[in-house]
Parts: sequence; C-alpha cells; structure tokens
Amino acid sequence: MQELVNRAKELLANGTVQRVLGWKAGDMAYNPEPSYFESEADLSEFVYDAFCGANLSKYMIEASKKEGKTLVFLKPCDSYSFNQLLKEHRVDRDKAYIIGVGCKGKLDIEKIKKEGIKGIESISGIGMEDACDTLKIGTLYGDKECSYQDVMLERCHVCKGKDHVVFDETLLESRDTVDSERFHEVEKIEKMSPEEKFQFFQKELSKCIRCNACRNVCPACSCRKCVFDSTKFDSAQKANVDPFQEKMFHIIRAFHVAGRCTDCGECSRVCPQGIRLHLFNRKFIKDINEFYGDYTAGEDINQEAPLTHFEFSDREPNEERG
Amino acid sequence: MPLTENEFRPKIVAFCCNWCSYAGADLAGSSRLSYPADVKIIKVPCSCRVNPMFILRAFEKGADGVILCGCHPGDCHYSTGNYYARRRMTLLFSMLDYLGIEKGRTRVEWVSAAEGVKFSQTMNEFVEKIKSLGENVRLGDLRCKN
Amino acid sequence: MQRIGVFVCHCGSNIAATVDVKKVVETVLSEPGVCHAEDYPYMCSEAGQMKILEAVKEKKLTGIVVCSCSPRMHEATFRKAAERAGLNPYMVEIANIREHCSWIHKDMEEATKKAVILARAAIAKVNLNTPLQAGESRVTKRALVIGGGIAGIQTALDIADAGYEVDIVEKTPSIGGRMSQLDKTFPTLDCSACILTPKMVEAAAHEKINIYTYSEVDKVTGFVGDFTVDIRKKARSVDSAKCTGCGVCQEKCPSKKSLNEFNRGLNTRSAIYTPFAQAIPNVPVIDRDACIKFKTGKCGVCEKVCQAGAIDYNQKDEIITEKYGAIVVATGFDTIKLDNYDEYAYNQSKDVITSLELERIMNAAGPTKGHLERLSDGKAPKEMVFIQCVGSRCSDNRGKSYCSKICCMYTAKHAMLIRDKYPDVNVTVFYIDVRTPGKNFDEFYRRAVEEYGVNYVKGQVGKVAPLPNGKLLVQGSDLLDNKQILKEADMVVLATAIEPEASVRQIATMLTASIDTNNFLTEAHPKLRPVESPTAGVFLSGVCQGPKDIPETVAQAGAAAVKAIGLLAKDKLTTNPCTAKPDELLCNGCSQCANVCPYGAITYEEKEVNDHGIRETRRVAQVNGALCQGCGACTVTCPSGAMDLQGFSNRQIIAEVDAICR
Amino acid sequence: MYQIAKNDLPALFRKISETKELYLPVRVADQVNFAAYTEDADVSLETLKTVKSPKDAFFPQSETLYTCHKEENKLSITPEELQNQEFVVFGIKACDVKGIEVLDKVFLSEPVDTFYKARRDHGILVALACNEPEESCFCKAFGIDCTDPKADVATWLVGDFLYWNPLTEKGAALTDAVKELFAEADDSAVQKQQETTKAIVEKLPYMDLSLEGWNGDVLTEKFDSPLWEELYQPCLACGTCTFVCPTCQCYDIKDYTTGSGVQRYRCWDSCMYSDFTMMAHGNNRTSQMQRFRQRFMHKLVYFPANNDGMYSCVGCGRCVEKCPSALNIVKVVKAFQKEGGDK
Amino acid sequence: MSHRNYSEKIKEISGVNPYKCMKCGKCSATCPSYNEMDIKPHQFVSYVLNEDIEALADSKSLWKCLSCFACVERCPRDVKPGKLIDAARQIVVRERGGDYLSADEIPELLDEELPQQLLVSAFRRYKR
Repeated sequence: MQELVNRAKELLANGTVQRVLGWKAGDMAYNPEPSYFESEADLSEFVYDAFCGANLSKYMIEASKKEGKTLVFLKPCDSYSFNQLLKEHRVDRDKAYIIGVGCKGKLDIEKIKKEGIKGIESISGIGMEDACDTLKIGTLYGDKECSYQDVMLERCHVCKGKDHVVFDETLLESRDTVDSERFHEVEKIEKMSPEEKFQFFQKELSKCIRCNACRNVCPACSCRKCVFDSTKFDSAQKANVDPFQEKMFHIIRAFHVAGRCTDCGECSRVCPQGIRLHLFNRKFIKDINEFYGDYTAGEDINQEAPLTHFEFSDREPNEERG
Repeated sequence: MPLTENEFRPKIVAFCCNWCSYAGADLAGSSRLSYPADVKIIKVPCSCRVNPMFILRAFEKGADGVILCGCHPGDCHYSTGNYYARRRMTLLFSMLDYLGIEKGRTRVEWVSAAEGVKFSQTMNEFVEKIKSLGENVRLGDLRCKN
Repeated sequence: MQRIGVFVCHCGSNIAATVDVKKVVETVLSEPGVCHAEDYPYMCSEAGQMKILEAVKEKKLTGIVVCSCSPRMHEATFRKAAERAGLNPYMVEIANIREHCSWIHKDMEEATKKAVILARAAIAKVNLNTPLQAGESRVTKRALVIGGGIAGIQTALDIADAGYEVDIVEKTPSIGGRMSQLDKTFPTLDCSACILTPKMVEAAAHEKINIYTYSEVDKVTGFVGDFTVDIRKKARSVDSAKCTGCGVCQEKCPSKKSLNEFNRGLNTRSAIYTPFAQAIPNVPVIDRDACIKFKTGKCGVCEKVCQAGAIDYNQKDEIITEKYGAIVVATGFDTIKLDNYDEYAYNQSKDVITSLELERIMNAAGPTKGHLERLSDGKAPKEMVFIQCVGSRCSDNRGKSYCSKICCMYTAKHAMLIRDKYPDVNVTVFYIDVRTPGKNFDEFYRRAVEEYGVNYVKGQVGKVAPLPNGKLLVQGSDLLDNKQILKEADMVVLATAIEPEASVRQIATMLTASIDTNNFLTEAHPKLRPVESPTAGVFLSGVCQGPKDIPETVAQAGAAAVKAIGLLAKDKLTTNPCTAKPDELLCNGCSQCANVCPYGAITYEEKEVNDHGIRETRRVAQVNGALCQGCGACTVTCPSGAMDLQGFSNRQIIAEVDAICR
Repeated sequence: MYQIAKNDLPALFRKISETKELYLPVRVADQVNFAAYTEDADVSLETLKTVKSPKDAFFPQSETLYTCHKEENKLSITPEELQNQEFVVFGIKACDVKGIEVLDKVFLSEPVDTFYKARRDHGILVALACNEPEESCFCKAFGIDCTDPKADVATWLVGDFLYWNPLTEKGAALTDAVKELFAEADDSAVQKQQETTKAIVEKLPYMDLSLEGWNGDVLTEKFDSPLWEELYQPCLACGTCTFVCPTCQCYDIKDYTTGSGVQRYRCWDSCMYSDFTMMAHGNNRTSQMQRFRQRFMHKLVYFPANNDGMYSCVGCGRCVEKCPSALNIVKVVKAFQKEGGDK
Repeated sequence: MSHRNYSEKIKEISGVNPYKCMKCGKCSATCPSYNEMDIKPHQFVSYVLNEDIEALADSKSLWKCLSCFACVERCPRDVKPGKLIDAARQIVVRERGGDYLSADEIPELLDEELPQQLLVSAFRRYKR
C-alpha cells in the first residue's frame, strides 16, 4: 500500500496530477470511503486494502470537470467501467492518470456478519501484503476467524481477470480469486418453472426499498436524470407502491445498461437489502453472449455495442432457446 | 363474435409500424379478414420506436398481451429499424421469461403491407394464445385492476 | 388542456352499419379535453370538412380527432382541413374505426366498444400533441451522378440541359460504361458506338457538365438538398491538361502484358493505356501495378516519348470536396462469375465464352478485330451453341433468382448477326422461355428464327464437355421432342446473368440508401416511386435498380433526371416535422443514439447549458431535422429519455397505451 | 414481571395475532425486516437491527390517502380509511422506540397527521432490550439505555426465557389478553443481563461520541463550514440512509392513474435525491453538497431548534452499516469535532 | 393409399417442392440414363403434380435412375428430380413388404470390404 502512497506523492509533487482519487481509512476496519486527496498531508489517511471494494470510475465523471488531472486508482474490474464511460464520452481520458492497482479479492462485511461475527473491533489479514487466506477478527465478544475466500464479494468469485484494460501504469500484484461459474446462478434460475421463477423474484424484489443505491453507484447508470426521476415517460416513481413497480424499475434499469454493464457488481454490493441485483444484469450479459457472440462491455471501446448493432441473421424474439 | 357473460376477454395492445404492419392491418380490414376486437392497434413510425417501457406500461395498466409488428427484416422503411427492434425485443422477452412471466404474452411478428391474411391470422392466433394463458396477474399493477 | 373536437364518420354504411356512431359521439364527450363531438355521413366530403371548420370556430377547438377510415387514406385531407380552420395540421389525429374496426367485426356492441376505445386513444394522444412546424433547408443547385455509363450520361445531360450543374464520377478512365463494350444494339441493330459516342462527346462538351473519370466517391455526408461529397480523383500519372492524346506513349510502352479490361481480358494492353479509342477523356492512365517504372524504378519510356511532357509519376490521389443538392446513382452492372458452373466448362475451354465476350469478339476494335473465331485456335466456328439463363432464374445459391431480362434479346441479336455475316455457321439456342416483351422485340426474335434459320431448342443444357478433337460436346435436352441432344459445337456462348456492380454496396452504405438481397438498390416504392431511393435526394438510374435494356435505362435515366431537376428547382425544402428532438438538459452525450441513426442525422456539440442554475459545457446531441426521417431508433437507445420523437413522443404513445388498457 | 419460555413464543405470537395484527422481525430472502406475523413466518428476534427501522408500522413507505373514481362525467372521492384496529409491534429496540418519539414530534404536533395518529393510537409497542450491541451502535450518545426500553411493554430475552414487563395501560391490556401463557417472574435475571450488556456498551467504539456543539443555536456557524464541501464528496445521492433511518420523516405526495381514476398516495422521500422538493423553477438545493448538508443540519441543528433540543438521530447505526460509500452521521460529527479541536 | 396420398408421401420423403420447377429441362440434359428412360427426369415433376404415381411406379425409369444426382446438383431451382424418383422407388420397395433389413441386423452382416458409400446410400434409401 505504501507504494501507492509514494507514487501518489511523487505525481502530486511533480505536478502530473492535481489531486488523487482513492480510498480514505474509515473509523472501522471495514469502512474506507472514496475520497480525494489534494496534498501529501492528506495522503496520510489513504488506505488500500480488502475493503476498498468501491469502484472509483464513476467519480471520474465529476473529476473530468475539474481543473487538471486526477490520479485515480482502478482495480482490474474498475478499469472496464472506466473504459465504458470513456466509450460513452462521460469521462475525459486526458483528465485521468490511471494507476491500475492489483486486487486480491474484495471483502463483503455483510458476509462476515452473516457468519455470526458481531461487535467487530478490528480485522487483520486484509492488507495487500497479507496472504488472504484467513481473517483474524477482534470483536467485543471475543476473537474470531474466518476464511478470506468465504467472505469475498460475489463479484470476486467470478472475477473478470487480473488485467487492466486501461491504465497509465500498474502497481501491486493481483490474485486469482475465481472459484465459481459466472452464469451458474442465472442458469439455475433459467431451469426453474415459470412459477418458481416468479416466486423467486417476487420474494427477492419485495425487499427493495427503492433507495436507488444500486442505480446511483452504477457506473453505467450515469444519466443526468434517470427516467424514474423525470416526467419523460410519465414514469417517475419514488417508492414501490405495487410489486409491479419493483419489477418495472429493475427490468428497465437492467435493460438500459444491457450491453453497457461491465458486471462490476457494485449494485449487489451496495444493496442494503442484499438483493442479488447482478442476477438481472448477468442474465442480459449471458443472453447477449449467447445470441450475438461474446461481448464484454468496457473491454474494447471500439467494438460495436450489442444493442446499437445488428446482424441480418439475428435470432427472432419469439424463438425458443436452444 | 357477440359478447357472452363471464368469457375472458383479454386486453391486447398491438404496436404496428406505419409502413408495413399498419398497412397490413388496413389490408386485413379492407379484405374483411376478421380478428377479435380485443386487439387494439397503436401506430408507431417503426418497430424500433417501441420502447420496452411501452410494453411494460401496457402490462402495468392491465394488458394481457402485447404484440409488436414491423416490416420484415430487410424491408424496413428506415433500412435498419426492425433489426434494432429485433435485438431489443429478443432481450426483453428473454428477461420476462426469466422473471417467470408466461411466455407468449409478448410476441413480435413481421407483417408486410401485403400480408393482410397474415395479420389477421397472427392476431387470431395471438388472442387464442392469450386466452389460453388467462388473465395477466404477474405483471400488472393491482391498482389498475378494478 | 386542449379543447378537442371529435368527428365520427359513418362512411356511408361502411362504419355506421357496424359501429353505433351516435353512441361513440355520446361516450367520447366525457373524455378529458373533449368539448365537441358529432357524427357525419362522410367526413372526408367538402361538407364534412366544413363541419370541422365550423366547430373549430364556434367551440374554439385546439385539437381534432377524426374517427374514420385509415389515416393512410385521409389523414392528409383532415390535416389540410385543420389548417384551413386555422389550426396547426399536426393537431389532428385519426382513430381508424373502419379498417381496424367496422370492417373486421360483426357484432355491433363489440365494434362500438372498440371504436370508443380507439377514439379514446386518439383523444389521449391529441391532449399531448403540440403544433409542429415543418422546417426548411436550402438546396444546393448541383447534382452528382455516380457512374458514367449510358444511364449516368443521359441523366447528366438531362439535368444539365435544364440548366443545373452536374458532376459525373466514373471509376474507370473513360465514360461510356457497358454500352461502349457492345457491338450492336437490339432490336434495331444500330452500331452501339455510333449512337453512344455522340452522347459521350455531348456530355464532355456540355458547359454544365463536369466529368471526373478514374475517380470514386469516398465519403458522403449531409442530406437531401445539401450533400457534401468527397471525390477521390485517383492518380492518373498523366497530366490531363497537357496530354494531347496522341497515343505514342501507349505504342512505346514496353509493358504490354496486362489483361485488357475493356475487352473482358480476352487480349492485353500496355501499362499506360486508354481503355478504347473513343475514350473520353482521351487521356491515358498508368496502371501502376503493371508499370515497370513503378515496379522497379527503371524504364520511364513514356516520359521520354511524351512530347507534351504530360507524364507525371509523382501524381497523387486528389480529394475534391463538393456540395450537391441531389445524387443520382447509375453504377450499372457486371456479369456474374461463373466459377460455380463447372458444367459449362467456362474455365476449362477458351471456346466457351460469355455473351459480353462475344460482343467484344464481334466488334471491329475487339481482340479478333471483329472476326468470329475460336479463341483457342483462331479457327472459324461451324457450329455455335447459345445457352440461355446461365445463372439467372436460379433459386439455388449458385446464381441469381431473378431474370436478367436482356439475355433473350441479345442472344437473338447475336444469333441473327452471326447467321447474317457467316451463313455457313449453324446456330442453336437452348432456351427455357423466350421472353420478349417490348416494342418490336418479339418480331425481332421471330426474324431470327424465321428469316435467319436460328435453331431454337426448348430445353436447357446439362453439360458442356471439351472433346479431344478440340470441339465441345454439348448435352442438352429438347423438351418438345422429349429427346436428349448431344451436339458437337465449336463455340458455346453463355447468356450470363448480370448483377449490380460490386461497388454499389459501398456506395449505398455511404448514401444510407437501402439495397436488396441481390444488391439492387431499393426504390422508394416499387410502382409509384420507381426512380427514387427511400433516402431523400438520392435517385436511381439504370441497372443499379434492376435489370434493364438500353431504351429502358435511358427512359429511367431521364425520369431520374426529372426527379432530380424537380428537387433542384426548389429554393427551399420543407422537412418532415415528426423528427427526433433531444432535451439538452437530459442528454448524457453518450453517442448511443448516433450509433443507431441510419441517416447520420445526429451529431454532438460541446454546448454551454444552464441546468437549473448550473452552467456548464456539455456534450449534447443535435438532430439535423432535414436528415432525420423520424424512425425513432434513437429514442429507445437513449436511456434517459432525452431523445424524443415529435408527433410520436414517449408520453403520447404511453397515453395511447393507457387509454387502451384502462 | 412475567416470563415465558422461548419455545412458547410461537404460541404467544399466535395468541396475539388471533385478535390483532402483529408485526415483528421476520426473515425474508435472507434479510430481516418488520413484517406481519404469519404461521410460516421465519421470526428472528436475535437480529439486533432490522434493515429498515420499524417506523413503517406507523409511517409506511407508501400509503394511499384517497382514491378518485371517474364514471362518465361523475367524479367520486373515497378517502382512505384510518387505522381502526389495534396492532402490536413486537421486538422494537430502544433506539427505534425513541425514533417513534421523534416522529411523534413531527406528526402529532399541529397540524396533526390523522393517518399517523390513528396508527399511533392503535399501535401497541412491545420493546425488546438489546443483549449484544454492535460496533455501529451509539444510542448512548442520545441518552438511550438499550437495556431498558420504554414502551407499552418492555421485554428481555435472557437465557431460555422472554421476560415481559408492561409499562403502560395499553401494555397492561395486552398483557391481560395473553397472561395465560405467562408465569410470574422476578427481575434478577433481567438485571444481570442488563449489567452484562451495559458493560459491553461501555466498550463500544462510538462510546465516546460527543454531540457537544450541536444544538439549535449553531445554525450559521455549522451551515457555513467549509467542511461540508469535503465531506459530501463520496455521497452517491442515493436514499439508503434516509430509508433505513428510524427518524427520517420526509415524504412526497403523488398521484397514480389507475385508468378508472386516480389514487393519491404519499411515500417516503429523501433529501438526498436531486428531485427532493423539486418545483417548477427547479430545486432550491442545486448541489449534492447542499442536500448532504441538509440531512445532517436537519438532524442535529434544525430539529433540536424546533423541538426543545431533541436530536432527530437516535444512534441506531443503520446508516453506518448501510451507506454504500461508508458515509454516516458519526463521521460528520467526528469531522466537526476534529476541526474544532484543531482550531 | 390413394394416389393423392402417394403424391404427398413422395414430397415428404424427397423433401422436394415440385412447384418450384420452371421446366427448363436441365435435369434431362444432364441425365446419363436419359435414353434408357421411358419417363424422362424433367417429367417426374409433372407425374407427381398430376398424382399419376402409378405410371411412375410402373416406369422403367424407376430402375434406370442411377442416383448419380447430377440432376440434383445442376437443377437451378432446387427441385431435385433424382430425389423424386428415389422417393417413388422407396414407396414401391416399401409396398413390396418386409424383405429389407432393420438397422439392428446390419452390423453382423457387414463385410469389411464393403465401401462406406454403399452403406450410407443403403441407409439413405432404406431407412423408414
């Protein structure tokens, strides 16, 4: 981590960048927050560890409007989001100095708590220099341990890979974290009967409180004004008054990011109700791959996006799968 | 077909592109090829004008089935519109299926201006299909049900 | 809130027999915004339209709903009526209660109910209608003709004669096209060159016509009335201004092994060449792939012999950018490749030739100086077989599904000419059908049979096999005699299918003109607008639109010219107001809409916006109303709903949906 | 004080729900929130904090106010019926009870919100003391004793028993109705548990959080602080904090067109949203910084200014746990503290 | 079975749409057995269309067709007269009754020297 701080200090000092966008240590072991650092002194609070899951690429939309360059730290998966934003002209490549940082898999505090660990005072084993196999957790109710792999964010189990797709330089090594099949969950649902599918999603979505965290954290949902906030479709909603509205919101949100979603997993990470929102986006990704050939949003900014492109021989909408 | 008591009469919205399918519907009309009155047509310039929001909106407000008709691939008045529509609807329908919404409540059919027969046949089939599926209870806003 | 008048038409009994029009009138009166409703036997009649005028005046209506026949019938009528009443024409909506209701339903109660719902949807829409103004755009008084064959030349001449500037872009070194390769023309047997050359000269000499030969269209932007085109003038390596056309360079050029394209590769030409004697301009080009100077750096003979000093090895491609109001595509055709037709032995025997090759052989300037002889051994043929429909009318993937249209006639012409000039040659034509619709066409074909003794056999040839004795064994069938025929022939001529010039695909893409599965350009309407492309301002001339003979091509060229002149004669164009319109405050500038726009109507601008007090420069979409045709593809691509379609706005369509579903 | 074996709780719930609607923490799809009791509900009393606070019971996320119905040209208006049946909220924690006091200040002062009042009148709060507070808890900063909740009934889970102590008339009436399931008990076990818990509370990381300097009189000083400009930066402008908060009480009123008429409903709104208090001219808070500031100024300055010094934060710590950007009220208070200390 | 049904059966077995024929005669022009045949390849289509299957079944052509498929290969309309006559032949063979092998019996009878092509064409022809 110190390497990151040192490099940031250098780049600030030599005037390459005006500010640094990274993570600031929180008041708990697990809640660092995205933050700007304007000076060397500020950087004393810089942190980069297993809880820095937040994807900083979306902050670059605002940073692109600021004077001078911003140094931003992007994890491999974050770099896809940045690239996608670049493709959509939402960020300015010239305003960004990108350090691609390695990643050993980010942790999900909710999963730690699900293991029955509460009153957390300290967590060790979360640094980039650590082995990432066991976490030692000091709590008000005694010392606990849990496996690093078990409490990783869902997205890290199906990681896109260790390579950054856009960067000026890279620092720190990444680790292989994949231990699941990316579309396994989606396939499981696809195999259910219509009734089972309906019940599954009805239950899952009934938790939605329409806090919009999924939308607002999403780098693809970067509209200045969302259709669900505007009068454009007579579709403004502030609450899910009826189960239909839960579906409407999540279907349309997924549709709007279809072909643009990099599967960064932020939606699922931030949902206060633990709704597995990636199940929507990943369904579209799976369909797109299956129907129109493999496509990874954000991978190549020159590639035609699946929904703004077509082939004469595309499948018909009524066609049965298979 | 006279209205009989208690018979389920579905609400069906048909989006038809101005150039082919709307004209196809006109031809069905002038050829007196009947199809159930449950089908109501909304004219759009092109199948690519149909936003998934419109389709969900129809279901929200109580539609039991939604069908989108456009020019045959390759015949789009705007050259490419129906190709985009095709991809969009393919994905949308797949998502609806994934959410457990009965297959067959949504459909896309390419109907040319010359295919009055096909238009009427398609609508007859679609209405039958929706009747067999029954009332749409999975994708509507309950507030609109009374 | 609008003040809406609803007018329900009986259409005699067409509507009123099935729909209770009085009930419709009664019911719609309680709809929001409706302050007038009435019915009338024929709304489209003058008296019916007067009803609208009166109601607008009396009830101060702001919107009109007419429940009547399809908008495709009378929308324009009622819009005009609204305009006469002082309303914006786009404040009118039609509820189609005839084609979509009374004509397809029998039960009156049911049909009436549906008619009410259709009316409600139209009312809900009109409530959200806004007056739309047709825009205006300027017209550049200059036309571009792509292709310098007979179609392009004729179009250019007609446009130029009307007083407008025309540029012809021709990719080969000379104008003239396929017609210049023909020997004689049917059904009059005129010498092709004799009738074409004067036209070529006329075009070249016309003060309003500017010809770019050895040039191609590189890029097209803009829209009807205001196209901007980049023309690539390929490096000729000869300075046209200095060249006197003396021809010495071609004589002296040591590289003479290049296949002569003009003679369909039947003989060779020099590396510096003009394609044919009457070429216009009479300025040679250097084929850099064949030229020794370009390949090895040595030689330079042409430069030495050129007294005018016109040779310029350093010439580069030049891009000329020009503005045009109209573009005519006249890219013509080529014959299909016969690689898939092994059974005709085209690739095995030099004596199996295509009809176009026969044209060159028969021509005095051709590879055999006009003598009919076998290309294998130079001997005069005694038995000639013509095979029709080679690659035409094939529904398999080897050939073309369409009839090439010209083959029956030119085969009759060839047969007749050969029998006339070489009476000792037996000519057999294998045909499926002889198709001769056209003035004096069937008479022409009958002459070949009756006067010239050409042997027409109804049946197709299954196989042509080269024999060891140098002859060709033709195995065909005679369906009328129910016989299989085995015939030894000296030459076999294949009436090869024609297809659009390969480059037309690229040109169509640049023009955003649509193209069918056979690469023919699509007409705006196959019957009523046959010389216009669906893309406004683009017109079609000649075979690029479909197979045609010379008179038809010339007729179509003239028609295309008239359409182009009609456009150029206007000072301003009114544009369809139902176009896409972005809300700049909501636009993300993401470019997705531009990616799906088939017309290139969407561009982006860095623009200062005031978003409720926040002033910033943003990348926002701009729609060119003259280019936009109003398909709406962009509106669905736009996630924020910033892009909307006027006349079919999101809220209008949603209002219709709501009205239908309630 | 009464006691009932944990094993017998289902019987208690069943008994209560025979006559009254019963809300309690229920696990649905892996998350625990207050929900109506049903026979097959997965009740989870061990959960310290439900995701959403139980304020829904009195101030639901959305509620219909009235319905207009249109037939031909006639318009009829049907107001929504007020709550007229008693209901029980079981398992509410001390902080959330305090949260309802905060809501009372807003909705029960003039003009009284009749919908809210009807629910308050008919709602019986059965509070449950906390046993194992977590690191995000800071109710003590607001003078709340999580081991001794003050509601209609206070309960404690100790060992294999639930201890039950009615505190109000409503509580007593409820107790009478279910008394047959209870046994008398003394409070020794409860006291012991309270001491254990209090000892933990003393060790909580936010134990020392001080609200010094935050009151109704510091409006301009805090409002103009340059700190806000820094603090808000990571904020995503989502409404998570407001929607999980037991005290946030802002709502919007909207109409829904049903085809045959209009339903007017109100639903929670969030001051974090860009369309909060949107008016024809736009929004009076144009930047996210202003919106962010609004939330904390409201909780710690404006609310105390109007309500005798009462903060509209109860230290439940839900925002601490749920903010996607790890922002929260504690960080804000600490930042100002630090700034003050530096000076 | 009525003639009409035979006609349908032939279309079904051959997968041919005889209406696509434009009567060009290229099949007959191609056919190496033409002279041996009483009904010529280009006529197969009209026999099927006219439902005159009996004549086709009794014809010499049925047995003279070599199944070389030259006509199939060269037919510009994808009509495949060879497939038609093959289908007619199959119907006749099937009518004669069960003197052909079931697929299960074949492996035992196989001669190692037997060309693969023969096997494949046998299957094609005799599969039910």
